[in-house]
Amino acid sequence: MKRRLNSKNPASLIIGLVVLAILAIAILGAPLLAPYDPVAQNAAERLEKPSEKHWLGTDRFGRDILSRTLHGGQTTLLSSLLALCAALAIGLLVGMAAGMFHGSALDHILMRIIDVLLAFPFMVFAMVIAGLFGTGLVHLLLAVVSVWWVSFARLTRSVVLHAKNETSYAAAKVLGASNLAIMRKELLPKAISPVLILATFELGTLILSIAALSFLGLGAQPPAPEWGSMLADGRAHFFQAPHILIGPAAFIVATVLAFNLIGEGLRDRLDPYEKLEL
Amino acid sequence: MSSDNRAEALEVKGLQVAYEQNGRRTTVLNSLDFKLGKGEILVLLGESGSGKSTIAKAVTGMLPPSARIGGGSLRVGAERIPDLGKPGIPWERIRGRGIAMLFQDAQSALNPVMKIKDHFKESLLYHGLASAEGAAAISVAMLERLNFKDVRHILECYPFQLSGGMCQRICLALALCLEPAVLVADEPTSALDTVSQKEVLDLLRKLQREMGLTVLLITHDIAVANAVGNRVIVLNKGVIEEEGETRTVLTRPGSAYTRELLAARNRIARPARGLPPAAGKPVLEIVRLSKTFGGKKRVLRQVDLTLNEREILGILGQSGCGKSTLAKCVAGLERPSEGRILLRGADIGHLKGKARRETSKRIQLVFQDARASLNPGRTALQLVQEPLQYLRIGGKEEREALAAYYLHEVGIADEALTRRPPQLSTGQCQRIAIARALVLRPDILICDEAVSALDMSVQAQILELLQRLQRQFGFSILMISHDIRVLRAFCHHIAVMSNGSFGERKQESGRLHESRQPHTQLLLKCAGDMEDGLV
Amino acid sequence: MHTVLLRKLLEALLTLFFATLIIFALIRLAPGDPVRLMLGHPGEIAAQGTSAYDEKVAELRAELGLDRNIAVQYVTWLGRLAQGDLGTSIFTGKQVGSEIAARLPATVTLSLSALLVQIALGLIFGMVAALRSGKLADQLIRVACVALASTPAFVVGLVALALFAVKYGVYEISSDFSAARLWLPALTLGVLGAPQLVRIMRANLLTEFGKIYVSSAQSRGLDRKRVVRHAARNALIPLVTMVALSFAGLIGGAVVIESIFSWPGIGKYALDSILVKDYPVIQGYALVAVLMVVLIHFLVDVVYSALDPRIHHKGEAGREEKA
Amino acid sequence: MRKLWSVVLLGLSLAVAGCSGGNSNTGNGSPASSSPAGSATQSEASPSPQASGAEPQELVVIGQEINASLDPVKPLTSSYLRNIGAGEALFKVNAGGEVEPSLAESATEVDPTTWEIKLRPEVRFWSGKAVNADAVIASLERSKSLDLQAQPFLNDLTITKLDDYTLQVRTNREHLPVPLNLSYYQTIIHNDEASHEDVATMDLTGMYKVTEFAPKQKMVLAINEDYWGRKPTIPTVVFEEISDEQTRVLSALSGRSHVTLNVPVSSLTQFKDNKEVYLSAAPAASTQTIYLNLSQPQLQDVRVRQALSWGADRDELVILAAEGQSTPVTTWLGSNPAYAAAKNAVYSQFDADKAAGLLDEAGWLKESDGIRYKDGKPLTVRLMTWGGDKALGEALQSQWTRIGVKAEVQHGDYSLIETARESGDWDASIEAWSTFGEEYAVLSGQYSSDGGANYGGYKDEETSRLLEELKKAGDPQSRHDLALQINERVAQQAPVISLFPRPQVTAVSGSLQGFEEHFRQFENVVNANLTLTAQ
Repeated sequence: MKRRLNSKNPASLIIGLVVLAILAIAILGAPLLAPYDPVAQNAAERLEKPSEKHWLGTDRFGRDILSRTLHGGQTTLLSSLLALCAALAIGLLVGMAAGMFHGSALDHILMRIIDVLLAFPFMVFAMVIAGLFGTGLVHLLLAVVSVWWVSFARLTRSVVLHAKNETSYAAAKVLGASNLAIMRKELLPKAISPVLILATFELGTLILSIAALSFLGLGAQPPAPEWGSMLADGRAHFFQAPHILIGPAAFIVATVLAFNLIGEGLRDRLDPYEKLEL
Repeated sequence: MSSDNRAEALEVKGLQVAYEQNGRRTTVLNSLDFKLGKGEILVLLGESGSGKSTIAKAVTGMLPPSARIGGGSLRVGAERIPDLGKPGIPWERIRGRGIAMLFQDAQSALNPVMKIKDHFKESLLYHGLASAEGAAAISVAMLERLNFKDVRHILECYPFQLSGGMCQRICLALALCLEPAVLVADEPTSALDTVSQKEVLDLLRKLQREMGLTVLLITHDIAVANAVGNRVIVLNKGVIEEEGETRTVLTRPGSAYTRELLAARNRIARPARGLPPAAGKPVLEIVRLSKTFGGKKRVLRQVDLTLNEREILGILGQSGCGKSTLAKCVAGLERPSEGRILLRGADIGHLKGKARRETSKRIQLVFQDARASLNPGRTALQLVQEPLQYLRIGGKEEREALAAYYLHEVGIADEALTRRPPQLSTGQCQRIAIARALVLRPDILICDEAVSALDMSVQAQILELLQRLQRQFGFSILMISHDIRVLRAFCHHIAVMSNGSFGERKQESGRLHESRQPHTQLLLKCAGDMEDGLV
Repeated sequence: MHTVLLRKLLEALLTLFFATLIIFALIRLAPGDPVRLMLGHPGEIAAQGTSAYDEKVAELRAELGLDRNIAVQYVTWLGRLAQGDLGTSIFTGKQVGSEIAARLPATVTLSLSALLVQIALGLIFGMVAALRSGKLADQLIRVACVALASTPAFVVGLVALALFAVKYGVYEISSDFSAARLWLPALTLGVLGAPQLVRIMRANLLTEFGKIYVSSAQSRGLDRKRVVRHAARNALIPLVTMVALSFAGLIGGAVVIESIFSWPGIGKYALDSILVKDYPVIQGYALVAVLMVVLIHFLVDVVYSALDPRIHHKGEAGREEKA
Repeated sequence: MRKLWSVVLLGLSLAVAGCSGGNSNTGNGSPASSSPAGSATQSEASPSPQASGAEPQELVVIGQEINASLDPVKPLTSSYLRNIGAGEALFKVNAGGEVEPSLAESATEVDPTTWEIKLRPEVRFWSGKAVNADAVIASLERSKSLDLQAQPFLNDLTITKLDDYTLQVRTNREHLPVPLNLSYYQTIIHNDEASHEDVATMDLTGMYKVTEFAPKQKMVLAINEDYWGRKPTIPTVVFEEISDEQTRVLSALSGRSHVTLNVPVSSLTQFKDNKEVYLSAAPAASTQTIYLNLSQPQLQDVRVRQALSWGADRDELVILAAEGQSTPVTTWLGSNPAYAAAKNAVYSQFDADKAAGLLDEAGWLKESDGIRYKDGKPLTVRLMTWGGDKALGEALQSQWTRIGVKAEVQHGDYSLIETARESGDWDASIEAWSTFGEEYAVLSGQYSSDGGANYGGYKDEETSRLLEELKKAGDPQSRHDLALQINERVAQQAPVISLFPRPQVTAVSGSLQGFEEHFRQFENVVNANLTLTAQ
């Protein structure tokens, strides 16, 4: 049986970047590429199957799904990537703090908060934030970030606990590095890659959660095109016009696949010594 | 395996192996031939990078995926493989019953979640050498044969509960249960301390006598070759420099390379003296220091030790005796449970935060795994400036100048200044680590097994470097090692530690043999036996 | 060993306390007043003149103790909780404890069976992906995992229902909690949750393949199947935490599947009560959810030390490293 | 390894089949069937799961929601008990809209403010207790005091006992339609002495007795053997809640449920080729209405409100938001069958130019960006929607934008609308109230200054004067004309904009005979002459 060491396979990184580039061009170029106005309703052409005129068909208001998917990409990707990075940052910080002061009161409190948030019905959070701050995509992202950082924190903490046993950590300490310096120079580089890979998988779930919460009023308000709410709205016509879902769903899959390939490729590139694969 | 009346147990012809790393292909072995006689222990002696472990992996089909086998034929017992490069070789038939293998890191060569007895049961049952009950009996017999005392208890243990030496002997037993034609052992004893090392090597000779065991032993340590090899092949960069009967090769070497190897080793044997220690002026005093982990494991027991100005003090002990923990406590990496550590009279044992970081200017530590202590992404110049940045000493240019100066002092060539650890040899990494430690002008430099992972020649260079720097900057050195030869040649005094305490006060390194401690005598005897026959 | 247990118990209580405090305050911040929502439900005819309406609201609020300040409400709730009384639902007037007790088995059985499906799929495809890593099978599994992880739960659920209930008529759509109706939601939830475990299993296996004990097993001439088994046993251990996490996720996250398959679990019940701000029910639900997670973490420790002797012997420190 | 591969293939095919099953033939224009894409669920005679040989004994009714408790005074509980045949009121409304006696035998109006109601002596509660005058009065008193929603019907009545089986009802208004008021489900007659918390102790009069109950999940009923009227033939009825729209549709298509309520309009095409299930689509007597907040500055000018009404293309809204399953209505009472004549009064048809003209007249001039401004401020309307009205909101937003209104849709949970109303920070919201019932009660609830549903704060002397007149109006004909006048006045003042009656679709299995369509879907679903034939 060939033992696959961590040898580099650039293929996944390159394919990932290529797919992402295509997506970026399609989405950022939406105003030029989109054949129709994403918001203009046209009752005559309701729920048309994919055809010459409408490559991905039309939705219940007769709007062109391809145009909406392209324009929607901007809102969805921008906002979910933003939310993800915020969650990533908080997760890394908390994870490192908890790992660094392992066993201390701070570590215990943080772990308890993480347990609570893990068990928490996310719906309640979303509801409260919708109520206090109002509906809309920004507030949904607030709700998402306030709960999403937990998985990143858990992972970072375990990476830090591993790193503390390694020589480089001891070396930095002996050389007089402060805790902050150790975090920045030793722990962060090690935690980044596994957390990045986890993030690529969380991206898909994040976009889907926007779809799941739209009935609460969170997420992009109509008529703005956004993948999550397009999926949610497509549900009503699921059997009559399944093509409504194919547009946004395909783009979501492509995006998550691209980030996933990049994540895997990066991990090989970033940390040749990296043994911890997640 | 039907035994073959012919003399050779193993024959390799025209072995050609190269490695391919992102595009670049480097040839390691170029058409190598050698034979291994039945009941013979053949030693493959060479420094790291000589290709010796590539040979071991090639003959057992365990080369990593990045290896490319250019060619070469293998005959072991009745199996004949014309071309090792072609896929579809029936390795499962050859491994175990034909060629068995021992690994360097014995503890991680056993499945961490399986009991020892299950390891035996699995192999024996799979190869049909015994029924379930029979397997237990065979394993007990084999372990007893390998000098294990309470075998019942050992069989019920998990690998992490046993010492490195014990694990290696268990791996040996595991291999022998399958009655292999050849045993390939890749650096089997270099991770063990002298006592366990001697035990394993004696065993190999005893099994050779009693069972006619054939061994291909790979090592970089001349003493090991001398202790156990019938025949020796000296390997250098994939080419056989010399081959012959052990005694002749190691005493009257034919090739220049072998002579160089032996000379490097002898350089360590002769004690080169540093500055005479300034008597009576202690720089570091350890008073009744104890350390227990998790409330149960007592690792240090009321340790007392003094280190004087400009003194090189060696701490000798087997693995697990607590010498590293002592080093960590002094360097501030561990907090002692009881007792005090006085640096020029001031207790630094329980300092915290800023104050503890200040002591970094006074005490520095160099690690065994030099490469792991350096960040792979930074150049040599940047690495040496790290401590200056951490403690905010001097401006940018001043730091660079200081770094360049010390790198030059430790013998790093100018063009290597901008190279990163992955492009540097282990020796160079250790030099950079030392430069980094000295840039703060510490009073004490602790070397925790700083040379034991290096090749013989490199070991000698680093030790000489340390002596020169010690003379030049006048700091004291606390040298921690399991290798009695290195300490005797390098230190003024040696203190011997066993399970957490020093039996007696430190002694002149020259008069160690006068010690009355049985443990010290045992260490001396083991080291001594390895030496006899060598000049 | 018992000091560890004691500490764990204390930690669990602390977590519970944290959770109940947060949920108690949070849901009162959410918009909408449960009493008004219950009474004000747009019925047939809008009552003229709202005086009677306001009296009724005030009367009900007093009856339910909602007019007292939060701290007092919290203390009384805790007091009653101590005697095992979770309070009564504002909407149905029934004991929250009995309502949850009636619905919890449905969710637990669904989550457990879904977990089994997840583990089975995770192991099989994780193993294949690791053994064939880099080859076509590995890439195919990766794309399938990513596609599944990015497909909304309701798509898989509705397609499964349309296929098995309508087209082949082998599945009965009703609101019963019965073994005959368990297999389809469990399979759907299992397939939806599998990608996570496949990814972890593949990564863990590849890490273990790189370890020395695997080569040592190989060097003993064992065949591929046994060598892989050596690696698999070690790769499973970190999987335990992952499985525990996904189980905790299932308890909370199965709402979509429960509503599509009208599975009378606690997820749907919680969602309804959240929409109408039925405070006692939401508090009861959150308490049970956190209790489940704490229980699962405890189980993970037990399973961990059983599976990995190092932790068993080294105690807590060992597990932290392996987390 | 073969075994492993077979398992893998099974797993993969399962996952793939799972994903593509539903939309396998999305290819455009699949030749075989002419129906649109969703034909994958085109079911031939799919065997219904309990195709038991004997006459099916169970009528399965599926609703979007079932009662959360058994006590008739708890909100909405009585409506579910009524439609499943468990509970009855003194009178009932037949499919044609006329009031018929039910528990009561007859009702005569003795003078403008008094009625006499004769009861049926043979009627018994399930517990056997006689349903005499005392019992009926006690039941109505309990409803009046505990059930807020019963009050509009009972507040104007004072009921006294003439003798054991006759009641005298005095009304505080002339010619109040007492039988109509006593036909509402909130006035369901129940034994006030019984505890209605539990299946065993609850006591009603209906043709079916409740045998099993799980709140908001499932209710099972059996024939009430000593029922006073004609006994039903189907032995058991199962009433289940399936809150997911698509699942309800699939349950109807799978043949399991005989009556499926609240079928979503967006799934109608799935039933097109299904021979077993037919649809009964009768728009409900309740109007989807936009309530405007008259305290908002931009909405105080009546011309702006009228422009919003003229600018709404109701035909397009019916197609986009109700899949064509309704007909436009321009005045609020239009959805009540008795007032169908007022369906397109005032705003006869969609007229964007008239809307534009009105807005210009009101000073809101269109600027280059297509939005109308008045002294610098844009004409904004924030439309709050909840539940299933998101599509309606989106369609309106697009239509109003075309006439220059900066329209926004805020879709969310109903509690958000309530909070916004309390704070006054809202422009418009969509709701649907029932238009059927006693004219004065219905209209005053909506448009009198203190009406419960008068969210926008509408105060208009003309409307209040007409309402007072209606209150005192004697004969039905003058009440009808006054109602029309009020309806027209309100449409003209446009505090609300009526759009179309809420679509109401029920799926009924072919194997069920005797199902009566009713314009109030949740009224009597179950009736005595329902029969089930074997599939």
